[in-house]
Amino acid sequence: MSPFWQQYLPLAIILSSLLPGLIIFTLKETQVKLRISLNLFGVGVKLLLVLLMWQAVKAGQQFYFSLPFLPGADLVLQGEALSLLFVVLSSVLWLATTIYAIGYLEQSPLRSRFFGYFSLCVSATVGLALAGNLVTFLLFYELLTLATFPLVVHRGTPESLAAGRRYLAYTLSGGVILMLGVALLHSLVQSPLFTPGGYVAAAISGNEGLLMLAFALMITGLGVKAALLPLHGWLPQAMVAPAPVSALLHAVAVVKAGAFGIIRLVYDVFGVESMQALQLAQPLMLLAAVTILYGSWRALAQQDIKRRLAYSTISQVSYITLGVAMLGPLAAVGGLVHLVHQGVMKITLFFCAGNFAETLGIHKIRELNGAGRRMPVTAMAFTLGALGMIGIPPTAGFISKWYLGLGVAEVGQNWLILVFALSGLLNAAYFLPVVYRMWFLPQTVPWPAEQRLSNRFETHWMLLLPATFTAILLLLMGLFASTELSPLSWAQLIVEREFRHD
Amino acid sequence: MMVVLLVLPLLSALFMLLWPRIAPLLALLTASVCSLVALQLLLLVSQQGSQQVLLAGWPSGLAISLEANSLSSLLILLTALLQLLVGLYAFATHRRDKLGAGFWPLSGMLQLGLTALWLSRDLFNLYVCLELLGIVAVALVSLSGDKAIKPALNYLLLSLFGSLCYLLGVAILYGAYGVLDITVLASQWQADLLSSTALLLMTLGLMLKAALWPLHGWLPAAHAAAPAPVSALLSALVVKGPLFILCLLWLQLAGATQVAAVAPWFAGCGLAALLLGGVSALRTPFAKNMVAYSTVAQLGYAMLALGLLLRFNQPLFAAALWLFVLAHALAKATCFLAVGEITATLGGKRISTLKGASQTMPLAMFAFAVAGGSLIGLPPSGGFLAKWALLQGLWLQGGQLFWLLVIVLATLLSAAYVFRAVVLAFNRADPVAPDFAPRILPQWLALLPALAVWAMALYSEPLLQLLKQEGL
Amino acid sequence: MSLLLFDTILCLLLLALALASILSRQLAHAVILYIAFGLMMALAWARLAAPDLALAEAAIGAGLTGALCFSALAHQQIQLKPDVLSWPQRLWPAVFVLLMLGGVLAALLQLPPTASQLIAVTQAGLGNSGVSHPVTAVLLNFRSWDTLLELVVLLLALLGARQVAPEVKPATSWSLSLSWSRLLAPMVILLAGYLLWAGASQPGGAFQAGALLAAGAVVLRLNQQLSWLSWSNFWIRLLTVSGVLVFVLTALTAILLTPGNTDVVWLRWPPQLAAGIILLVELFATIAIALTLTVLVAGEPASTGAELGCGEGV
Amino acid sequence: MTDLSPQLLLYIVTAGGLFGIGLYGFIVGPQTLRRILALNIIGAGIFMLMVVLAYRGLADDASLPSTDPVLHALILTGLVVAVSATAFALALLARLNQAKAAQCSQDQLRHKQGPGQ
Repeated sequence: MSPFWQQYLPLAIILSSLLPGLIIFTLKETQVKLRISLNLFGVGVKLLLVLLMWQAVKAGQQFYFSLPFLPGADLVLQGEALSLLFVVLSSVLWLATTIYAIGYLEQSPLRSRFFGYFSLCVSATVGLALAGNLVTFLLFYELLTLATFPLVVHRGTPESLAAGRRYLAYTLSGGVILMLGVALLHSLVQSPLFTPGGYVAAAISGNEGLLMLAFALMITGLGVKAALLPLHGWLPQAMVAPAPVSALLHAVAVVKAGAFGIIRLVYDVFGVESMQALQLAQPLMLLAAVTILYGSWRALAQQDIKRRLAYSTISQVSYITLGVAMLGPLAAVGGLVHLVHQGVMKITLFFCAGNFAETLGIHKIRELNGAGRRMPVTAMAFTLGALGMIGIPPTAGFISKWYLGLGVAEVGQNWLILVFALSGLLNAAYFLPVVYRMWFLPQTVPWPAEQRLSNRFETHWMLLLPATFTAILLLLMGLFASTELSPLSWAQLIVEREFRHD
Repeated sequence: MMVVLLVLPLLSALFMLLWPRIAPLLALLTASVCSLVALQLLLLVSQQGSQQVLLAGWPSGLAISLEANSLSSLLILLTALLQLLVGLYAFATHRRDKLGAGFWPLSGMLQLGLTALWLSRDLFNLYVCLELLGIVAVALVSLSGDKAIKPALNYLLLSLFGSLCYLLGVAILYGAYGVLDITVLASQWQADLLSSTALLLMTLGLMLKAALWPLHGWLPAAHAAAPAPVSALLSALVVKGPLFILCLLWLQLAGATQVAAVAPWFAGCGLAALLLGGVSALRTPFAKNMVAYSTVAQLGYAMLALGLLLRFNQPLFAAALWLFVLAHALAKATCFLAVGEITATLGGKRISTLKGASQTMPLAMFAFAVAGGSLIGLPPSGGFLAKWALLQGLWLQGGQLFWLLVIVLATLLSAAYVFRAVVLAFNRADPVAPDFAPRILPQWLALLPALAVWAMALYSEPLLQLLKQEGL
Repeated sequence: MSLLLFDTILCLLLLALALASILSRQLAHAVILYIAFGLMMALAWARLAAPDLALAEAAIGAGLTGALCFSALAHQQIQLKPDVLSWPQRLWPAVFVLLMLGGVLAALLQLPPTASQLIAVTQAGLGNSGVSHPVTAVLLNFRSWDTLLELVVLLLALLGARQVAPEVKPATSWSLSLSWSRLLAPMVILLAGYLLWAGASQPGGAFQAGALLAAGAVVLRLNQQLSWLSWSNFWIRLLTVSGVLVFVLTALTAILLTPGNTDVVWLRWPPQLAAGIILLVELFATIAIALTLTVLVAGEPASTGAELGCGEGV
Repeated sequence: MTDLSPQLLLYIVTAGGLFGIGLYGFIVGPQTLRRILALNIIGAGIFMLMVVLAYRGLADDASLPSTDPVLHALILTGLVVAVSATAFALALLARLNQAKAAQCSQDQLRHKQGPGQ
């Protein structure tokens, strides 16, 4: 592999969705075929490029692309193990979501705009994953906000506009605070490349207060997207967006951007030693634990399917934060792998919720009675996702929770076991009744708004296929966790590299 | 090269007066040639350092001195490019918008006035430039006809008053030192009552002309009443002229004690402009007024940066100051052209006219949003670069938490007014129907400066270096 | 001592006229008082060894501005009732003005009594400037860039004013003034020519000459003469811009004649040609100023039959 | 306190006073024409200050060749600029009055027609 290729591969991965997206903006509504082919072409190219990079990174290579930007902080794209974890996740899920969105939005207006921003959104996510330093990360973090906003307000109804306003208010405030933090850190130590083990250690003495302030500012900024406790308010409201958007927001793009940022911050900016030296881990852990319980508790009370899933997201994303904040290798594996697992599981659940809403008009949980018989495949996928969320073997969710549990034992924070147990119970309490209703309760009232979307399947095949695909994926990730191709082994590879310097 | 940049717009404006028919052609040609020459000048200056000329070869003090440093040449280039762009836009829309034939020679004179101002280093010559700019700006505003007469008259009177205050200051300084050349004056400067009074009078006049808070009252009405291309030129360039002189005075002339006394006031005015201008932009019901109030607010950043620069003498603040000026010029040109295009097509001047504009006029709305991103300061736009320099400076000065908080608030306010319009544009319920088919070319033209301001990331490093060392 | 007394009275008169102009109830009174103020000002300047400026002030400051204000009064169709301002409306500005005035006066008292060193430099340069009158040398050689820009400002004022000019009904001419003005015109032109010529060595020059010419033209114009004097006439346009145009073209030609970097030799008159150049530039400046001022004061020749104003809305 | 001769002092204070009077008139107004006059008075005050400054030294020092020609030139330039600006302002004012008059007569017309309908 030539150095030229190595240099431009990260850029190419971003452009593979950005360019089709920009072209799509210019297309007319009627150019359906061209738009779909462009979309799928972009996805295909991106997957291919990501595969190439994955191969190379596994073999120990690094990718590096830079443009001059600010003094002391170039615009850097870097392909290494951790970024690739997120890139693979978003590319694969982008494939699923694109297909789903094509089916979901068939016949609805303004699709060019939708798919244009959809591609921009994925480009920003991938850019965020590949960002090689904090300034680049900040750039893509803000771009992600801008690209997702039109998707949130896509329906253009008063509720969606209100949700959009709220979303912006939260994320832009978060962005500004993150910018403040990044600027502060930059003024102390510049913004070098993300390095395993962090780069602030040399500057600690004498700057403890400022470093802690920078950390707090950045966590606050990232916490908005990661929906950490007092900053989660936008997320349940953003549910008014179309189902593929919710799926993308929750599973991949936005909340994961926050979680991924926290991972970067803890491991590659501050590093385990500095985190310990500055005693930053404990508050973060506490915050994550409270968010986990709070999200689960609130989910329990929701009657709307998507809102229940939204609160579940708030809870589940904080598992990642918690795993990271524990600062132990095993917990880190748990947190990292949960980034992938939660993404796949949550997207499955949202696809299914979208299917129920589109096909039968179901929005409330009590309307789900007997849905399992009408839509067995969707219900099956939903069940798998729910079981995964609770953490029942052999789903993917079990793997992440298992490692998180091991991590607790390893770092000796035993009170966290209680948190996990309680949260697991709550998870079961808000997911199992849904599953029970679908399969075991008879249908009592007619479906609110049934549509016949397909003669052969229970719903449109483009809606069914992505849900099935991700459901199978989450099962496979659980079953074959020990193989070389699994996210678990990749997470272990990352953690090994992160903690190697110890 | 300076001669070409000065004479060409003037000559072409004269020919436009004689042969009005070829005016648009001549204007575009002139702007293109000037852009090229300005680029050449910038390259020359960045290679050989600043170029100084004592006009007509008379000894220093007697002659008017011109200086093309990197900042001046950058501003000249910006002026020429924006003239070209706005000229193209005006050419594309002048029939529809009934922009009179008067626009072309006036825009040529505007270019002359601005170029002369960026180059001049002579207090009285700057006064003549200021008057030229003021009158040409008012004449341009009054192109709008009856609705613009009142704001134009108000603008003219205040602008004249501002110039007279400046002139009194010049007279006092000449009375005290007997020179007008800024460089010579700087070498003889004494910080006493006389020079302080002169400086304050000049500052008062210039703040009035630059619409710096609290003397900004005339701006929203005048800029909103002008035709779209004129508003773009006024907001992007004309208000920066007096600001430039203000910086020249305080950075080159004023003594240390004077600077120390005035710095907090500048910063405070900047703060007030940012917050109150932002709030006004958020509350006004009219689209162009919102953009105009945003100019008031954004000039607050420049004031704030100037105040901090005077206070801390940190080169990053100089960079921030001029980056704000450059980024705002580009972004505001887009804002006015885009909003002008939308309101002209959708027929209305309230912000509610923008309802559903993301469907009816997606390109113009996109342009507005992109420019808005720079006004907010989102990366990697020019506005972000400026804010970044400001933040870096503040952190390096030991974390000025109060000012940091102000910047956060100002950012959120600007986000609020930009997205107030953008959210409305995404309203799909009952979009405002266009009066006639939207035209593509003007919308693309409106988008161009916004793209340029977002591309500033790509040349930020040389730009920062250039502006940091210059700082005037 | 008697001189000081004269000065004191003059100054008090100036202040009183200015104050009266500001405070008078009727606008027409204010304008008349302002004109009187301008004339007194001219007197004061003559007293301060500035006769050329006094001439200019009388012609431009008092005469032209006054004429302009009167014509504005004539156009003021609505009779504004004399505005009565309440006490606070008068008091607070007065307090503010007094404070500011105090500051400015305190500073002005610090002014040094010695003149600028530039006088000596000017004298030294005079030999190469092409003219013997130092003010003309400053205007058209040492600081000719200012003068060029100033001509542009004048042109711009004309453009702006033309652009917004409302159409007005022509004032009916007065037969006596008509016959007078015919007599006046050649004299005015002669006098203006002299002033222009004198500018090189004595007080006088383009501005005074131009203003005088304009005054003559305005008188003729108010009596329906000179109808060819209109912006739509190409030659009038050409002559009006000629002040700037000839200036620039001459300067460009001078660049060609002088070796060296264009920026450095810009506006540099070759010493042997300077006198001719300055006279040329001044001549056209005079014509342009005269035309500009005429059109500014008298407006376009009225197109007959245009019924405007109140009747329009019916 | 000051080194200026009584004569100069007198004229300088007068110039300052004119500036103040003009300033007051400009702020208080209320008619636009009055504010334009006030601006001209301010301008006259400033030019007078410049004339006095140019005259400095001449009164008691016969060795000086003349008054300061640079200041005189500046004043001439300033005068022309001032009269240009005034002319433009007055033109704007005339247009404003005309528009007002048209508006006013329309309103009156509507008022008259109103009860008849």
